[in-house]
Amino acid sequence: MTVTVRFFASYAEVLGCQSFVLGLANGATVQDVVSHVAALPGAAGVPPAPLIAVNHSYANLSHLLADGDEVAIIPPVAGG
Amino acid sequence: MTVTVRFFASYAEVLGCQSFVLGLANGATVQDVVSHVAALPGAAGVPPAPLIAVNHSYANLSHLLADGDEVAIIPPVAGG
Amino acid sequence: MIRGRLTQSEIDTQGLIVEVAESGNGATSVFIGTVRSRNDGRDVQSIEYSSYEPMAEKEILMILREASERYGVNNIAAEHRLGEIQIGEASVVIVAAHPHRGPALDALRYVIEQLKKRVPIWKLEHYSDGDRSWVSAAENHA
Amino acid sequence: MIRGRLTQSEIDTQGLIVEVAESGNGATSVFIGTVRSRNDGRDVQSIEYSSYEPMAEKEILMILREASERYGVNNIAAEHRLGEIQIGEASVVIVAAHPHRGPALDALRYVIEQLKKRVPIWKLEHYSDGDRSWVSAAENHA
Repeated sequence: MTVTVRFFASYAEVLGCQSFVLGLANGATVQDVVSHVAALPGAAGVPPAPLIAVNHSYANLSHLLADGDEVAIIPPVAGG
Repeated sequence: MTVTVRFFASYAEVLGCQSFVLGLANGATVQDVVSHVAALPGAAGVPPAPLIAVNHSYANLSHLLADGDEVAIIPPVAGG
Repeated sequence: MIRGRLTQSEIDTQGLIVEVAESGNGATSVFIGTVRSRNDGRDVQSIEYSSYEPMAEKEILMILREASERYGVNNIAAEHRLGEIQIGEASVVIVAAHPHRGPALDALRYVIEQLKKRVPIWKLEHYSDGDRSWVSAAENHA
Repeated sequence: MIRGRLTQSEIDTQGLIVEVAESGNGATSVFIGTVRSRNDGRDVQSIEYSSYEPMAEKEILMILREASERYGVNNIAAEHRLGEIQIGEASVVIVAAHPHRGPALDALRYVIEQLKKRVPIWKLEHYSDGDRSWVSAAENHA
């Protein structure tokens, strides 16, 4: 299966990337995406356990992923 | 000495009066004004210990009056 | 900018917001009290506001100064309308601005709570059935 | 009337107040967040707001619904602006109306607190010296 991984704001800047499609084995969790991201160039600017959203809702590292999911790595929010 | 006594809103309505000048002995207090008011026709509509202001500031019953003071009998406030 | 006043005409909320504006502020809070169509189960047509004016102005200003000191809010204003006010129209508008939201919101609440407790203003409610009555403090929970 | 949205243009505060108006309401509370000229001791020129838009809209609406349920406030709206915003301009406006002041003020505070914690929106501050930096949550205390 594949999921779309999205980056925003400072994370998009340090990684030099806003989005990519990642192939994963069935049964993969958010943790697998986070581990993949941690190995990317520039990943020093992303904390080891960042905020995550799956399909526009906040999710835990243990959240089970499905084919086609959108996984967003969310920098500390600063709205208002 | 004399003081001006003022009534507002429901008190002015039940007493049929907005203002009158009251002669008092030296050493008179707010209590003396309140006692005078309690004897007026319609005074049943005014509580025995109403809110009082002297010269635009809230004052106690024991407040000592001076010649020319303005003593206001204040109904329960309802601004906003 | 601390400013309190009574007025006989419509209150200009946007004008008050502009008055307290300052480039160092990040938060502006506003409270608008309006005449509502029902009170204690009765249909209200309008409310006539009266006041002991010199004392009311003095007391409003005192409350604004207290809020300013308590919360460090230097930009604060309140305007209370008097006379007959129709349903949906504003009887009171309070505006507080500060660099941060906490003090702006705290000052706003302080002013409306104190205003309702201390400022000599009275309401005569006119009902749809032609009746009228003075609103006592206990019922004044708008 | 519960309404939340993101916008690229100036926020119309007066328009939002009118939108939540209802004759049964006696209290309307408003919060306006503005871009301020200084942050953490630096001169700010403007702030660029960006967002994960579909999630931000969903989250704002969720917060408004929570506030509505918690405080029984049926008339509540929030609008957050994105893009480059100049000093003194509003980045966010929240409006809550209710028959009484307590729920209107409580709902207002709930929405701004939650919005700052949960809604995926980010600020890139541009400083007068030409520098720029992402504002992290800890510094975001406007």
